[in-house]
Amino acid sequence: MSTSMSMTKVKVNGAIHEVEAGCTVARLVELLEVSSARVAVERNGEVVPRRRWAEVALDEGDALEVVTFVGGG
Amino acid sequence: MSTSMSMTKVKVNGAIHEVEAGCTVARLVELLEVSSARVAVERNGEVVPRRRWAEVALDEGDALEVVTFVGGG
Amino acid sequence: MSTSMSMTKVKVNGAIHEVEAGCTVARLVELLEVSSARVAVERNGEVVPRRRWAEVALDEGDALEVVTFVGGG
Amino acid sequence: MSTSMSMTKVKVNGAIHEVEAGCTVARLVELLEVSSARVAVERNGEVVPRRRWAEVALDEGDALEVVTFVGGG
Amino acid sequence: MTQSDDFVLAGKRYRSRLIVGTGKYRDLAETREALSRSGAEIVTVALRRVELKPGQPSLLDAIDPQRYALLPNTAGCYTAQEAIRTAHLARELGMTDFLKLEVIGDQRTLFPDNEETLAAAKVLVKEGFTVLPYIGDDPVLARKLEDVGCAAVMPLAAPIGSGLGIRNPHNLRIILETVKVPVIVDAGVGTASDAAVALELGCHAVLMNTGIAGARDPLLMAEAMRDAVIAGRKAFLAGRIPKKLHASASSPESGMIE
Amino acid sequence: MTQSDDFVLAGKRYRSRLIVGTGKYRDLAETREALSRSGAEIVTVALRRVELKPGQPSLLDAIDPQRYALLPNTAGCYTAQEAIRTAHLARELGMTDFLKLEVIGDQRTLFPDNEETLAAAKVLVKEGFTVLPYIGDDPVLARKLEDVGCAAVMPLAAPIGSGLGIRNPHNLRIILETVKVPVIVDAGVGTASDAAVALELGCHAVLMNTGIAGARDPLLMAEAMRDAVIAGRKAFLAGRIPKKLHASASSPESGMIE
Amino acid sequence: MTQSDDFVLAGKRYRSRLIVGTGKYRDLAETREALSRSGAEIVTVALRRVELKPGQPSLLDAIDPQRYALLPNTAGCYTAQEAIRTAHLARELGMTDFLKLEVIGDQRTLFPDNEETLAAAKVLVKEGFTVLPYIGDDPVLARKLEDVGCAAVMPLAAPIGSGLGIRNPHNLRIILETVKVPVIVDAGVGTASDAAVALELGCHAVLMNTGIAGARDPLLMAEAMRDAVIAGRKAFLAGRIPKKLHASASSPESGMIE
Amino acid sequence: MTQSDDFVLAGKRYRSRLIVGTGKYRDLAETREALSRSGAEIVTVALRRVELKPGQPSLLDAIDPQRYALLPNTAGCYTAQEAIRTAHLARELGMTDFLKLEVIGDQRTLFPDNEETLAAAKVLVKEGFTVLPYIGDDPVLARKLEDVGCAAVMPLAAPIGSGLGIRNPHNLRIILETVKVPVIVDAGVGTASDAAVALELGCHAVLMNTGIAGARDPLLMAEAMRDAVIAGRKAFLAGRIPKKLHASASSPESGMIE
Repeated sequence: MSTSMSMTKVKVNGAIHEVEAGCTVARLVELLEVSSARVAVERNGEVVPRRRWAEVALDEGDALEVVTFVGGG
Repeated sequence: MSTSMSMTKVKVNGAIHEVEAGCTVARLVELLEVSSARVAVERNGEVVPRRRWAEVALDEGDALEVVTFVGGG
Repeated sequence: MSTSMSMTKVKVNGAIHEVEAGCTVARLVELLEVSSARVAVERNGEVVPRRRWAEVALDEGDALEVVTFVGGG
Repeated sequence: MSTSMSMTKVKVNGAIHEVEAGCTVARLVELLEVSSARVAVERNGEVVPRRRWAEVALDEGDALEVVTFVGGG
Repeated sequence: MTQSDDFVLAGKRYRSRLIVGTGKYRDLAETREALSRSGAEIVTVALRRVELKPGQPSLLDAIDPQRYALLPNTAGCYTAQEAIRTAHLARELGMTDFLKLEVIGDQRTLFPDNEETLAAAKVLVKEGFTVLPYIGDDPVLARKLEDVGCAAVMPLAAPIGSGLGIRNPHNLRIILETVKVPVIVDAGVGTASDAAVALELGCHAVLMNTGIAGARDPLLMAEAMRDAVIAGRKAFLAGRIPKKLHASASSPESGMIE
Repeated sequence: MTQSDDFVLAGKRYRSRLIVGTGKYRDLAETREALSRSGAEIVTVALRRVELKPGQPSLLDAIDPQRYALLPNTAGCYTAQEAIRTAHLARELGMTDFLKLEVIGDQRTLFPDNEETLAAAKVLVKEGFTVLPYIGDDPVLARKLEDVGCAAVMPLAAPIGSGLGIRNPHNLRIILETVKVPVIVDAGVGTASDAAVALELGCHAVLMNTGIAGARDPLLMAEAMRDAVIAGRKAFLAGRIPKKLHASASSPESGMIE
Repeated sequence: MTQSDDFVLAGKRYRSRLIVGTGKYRDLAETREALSRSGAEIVTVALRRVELKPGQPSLLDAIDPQRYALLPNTAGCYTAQEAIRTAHLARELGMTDFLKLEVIGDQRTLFPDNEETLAAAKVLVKEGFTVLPYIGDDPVLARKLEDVGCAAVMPLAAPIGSGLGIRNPHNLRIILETVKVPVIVDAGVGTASDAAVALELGCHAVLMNTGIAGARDPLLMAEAMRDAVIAGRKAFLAGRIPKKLHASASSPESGMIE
Repeated sequence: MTQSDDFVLAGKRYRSRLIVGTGKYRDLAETREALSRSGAEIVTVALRRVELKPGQPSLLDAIDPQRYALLPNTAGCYTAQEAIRTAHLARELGMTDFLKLEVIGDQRTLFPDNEETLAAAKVLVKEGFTVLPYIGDDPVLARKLEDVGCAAVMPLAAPIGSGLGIRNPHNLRIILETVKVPVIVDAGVGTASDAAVALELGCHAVLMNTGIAGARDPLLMAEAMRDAVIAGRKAFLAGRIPKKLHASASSPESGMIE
């Protein structure tokens, strides 16, 4: 995720990331190199359903949570 | 509390009583022959403070609760 | 166990029985119609081992206990 | 309790003591400087009653226990 | 135990850590005597419709207001609203801001409705009441009630009148670690040792009614409870010995005769 | 509680049902004060070799013989024979026939050797001792000890000095149903409520030492135990309410405002 | 026990009455094996931020979705709002409406905030979740949660991870009498007998994590818990003998030799 | 749990740690089936006068000698002498040296006469019996019985047939620390969790009769007890988590969404 003129700053799991302008959720998940089948994504407090990942583009300042299941009781 | 033309019907502790028109709370307590120092009176869901008993007149259909302390845990 | 001149009185499990004189333990067990493999016999407070049943003759007044296993905890 | 020709060796509470020959229990208790009213004495496994202290003389090799009450539960 | 071991509740000091109810006694004479023997300084009362027959004896004849602080309860209320209404009448009647807030959630067990209790407590504290809420043994709720300004929390030891004693000392301990206001065990005490246990855990006081009034000899039980509360408090302050699986001799292990 | 609720032991009457030991205190002053605050009338003492140094303070300075009955023990004895020998010395020393018979069977737990205890009891009763045996909570043994003439039986609540409290109230109850002599709980009481429980079960008295002497503040704990024993006894006599799973209202269920 | 003794939850039938957590195991292999030995068919999982490092092992590799139903929890949430947000993500991720609703009220004890839990339950049930709330052992709250449509209630036996076992069986019994939905004991089970006790009381299932994962040998403990839950359930169905103070001979009392 | 976790008694190895009695069943068919479901390998039997009526069914028809080791008891004996006489007959009858030595001291509670039991044990061990004595939970007696050569000790958990469960786990623990022979809990188990607790304490086996035979559904209870004993043993071997007053999270405390 190199910086350039047409970059968008978003927060992913609390840390700032820069992605190219127009980056979708689907693309973000790909860039994060996480197992896409095993994460869910929330954008600004709302779940982004998996079927809409390809169409939802990120905006400057978006707060994203990318979560998965871990061991718990 | 005999019935007459100028009587007012009120409910006292769930039972209908007829009192003369213009009867005050103070007068009602007297008529009930309960120890006035040991009761509190609620009229239509609001406490009638003792100092106002003499000035509050009952209206037709008033619901009064006349309560006292009893043994309890 | 009919009574006759040559009878011997013994106590079996607390009740008086008459057996012919010379009756052995083996014969007694047979007369009692109990399963000989499943009883043990005590004579006057001493166990009579099964292998000696055929040779031990009862004496007048002998106290015999004929016991078996029953349900218990 | 200095040593001399006419001394008798006794064991008191597990330790050897030498007393003059003819020493009585009463004299021993005095020598031990313990409160005589607050001890009991056993000689060779038998209690020496207080009233006999003055008459019981110690023999060579006697085992004496001089005991008192202490705190206990 | 010095004089400073008073029980401080809403800024007032009390010598006794036993609060007693006034219900279920045979008559007023027994009530009066039981209160006296219990040593209590705070007594609970319920509020009910006056009986419309002249010459009824009054509970208040049995309770010397110089000797006892009245603690009206809202027993029998099932909603915050009913409890608040009852509280208003009690204040008018008792000339006291003291209130045992009790909002019942289940008729059979008389367990509190903790949600309604909290809602009522918020209102009543704002109205100036000294609110002592009867609650389940829930540390989180206890903290919320403290936060809204209750003067104490009163977790139940067991169902009202059940006599089961301290069912869950662990929760009481956690409540004691959680709040700074006094913790008063309310309901469930069956016998003297139950009361002592509550104080030994560190609870600040005990409230009971049936445990005394329902005993075969209520007057003697009132004394027993008084003594037990004192004993439990002293034991708490005295610092009990730790529990050990094995033994520790109380008589000296040396100096045995041989 | 009328004056007739004395504790009767071997034909003598006592007001107090608390018997205390004299071991493990910091010094004689503390011993004296703890005894006083406990209200005890019977105190146990151990018998040991006198220290052969002049000027030793004596336990007996701390115990007013007019006020306390001495109950010598045979602590530390592991056989009937040792216990009998100790008993003889104790009688000579204490001018008393009272004896707490204690024959230990295991050094680590200080559990009694019940067999040796019974053997010693037989001899000592014949010799005129008033024998109070420290035993396990064994109803059959208790009856045998009663049969041979012991003046009471003293089952342990828990190991000596363990502070574990009444480990097995069922066995104590069965012992109480089994013997007619007094049942004195001996050993294991850790705090005030434990003592109260013993009396509430119907036990006639409690004997303790470490529970008081080992507390952070022994003098205050002595008071706590005194009060707890009184409370437990009163609760026993007063007849506690039965235990119920569900609730029973203490305030009237009728007369609610509507 | 016939085939009809299935555990029915939200309309589905399960053979096992043991629900297990997946936290605190040494590694995924141990997790997988422990789940297998426990016999569980429902397993809880937590939802957390994914670690942004490639190649992380995933819990889901250890859990065969054909074999286990996932029960996501909202552990770590302190408000209704947080829990609802977590629930939404969990549903998206797990393709399941199952939810263990957990709203914590106190960080040190992990006791639930019952008020927030109820608020969250109302919303989530409306949104179509199958809500299984973790709660205190409060019968009134349990009924409210049933009333708003929760599929079960899950009272704690003792604090999460404490291993204290069933602290208050009385309250569990009252909850069982109060609600018709399944009662699942959640949290506090320390060893096999604790799990058995829960089922013997009539609880429908048990949920645990630390009791297994924290044992010295988690795999063996998983088996122990599986067996204990089965044993407890059978004992409940078999109808235990009543408790009696006295004895009842198991061998015949007649026919003795003389 | 490896194959080496056999229960070793008097040099023989058993897979099952549950020993069951054969009394109180409805009929022999029920006896046979209950034994089978319990998984027991050792079963107790009593010895009584044979009924002098031909065609009586025999208990031995219900017990396959290839599958079960017979453990004759001396139930109903009140003296060492009676027990020894019964033992002789049992040996003759059962072709076994196994003996559950039971000398009763009290008819109502069926508590053992520990003194007579010890006297009988001394004789019977010398005569070659494998003596398993039923005793009170007395560690000192247990050690004496081990010393005279008993193959195990069998302390009662509670009175025979009472179903009260493990009344005094402390004493069992101390017995376990005191002797090297197996400790078998005998009598008093009421339900599955009681059996599990015995094994979790470290006891080597459990003997029961009424707990199964007296249940509403004895066959199902036999299974419950089998499973509970296995569960308790595994939990003992697995090493349970320690008890803590406070909580310990089972889900991760980091990685929360924000």
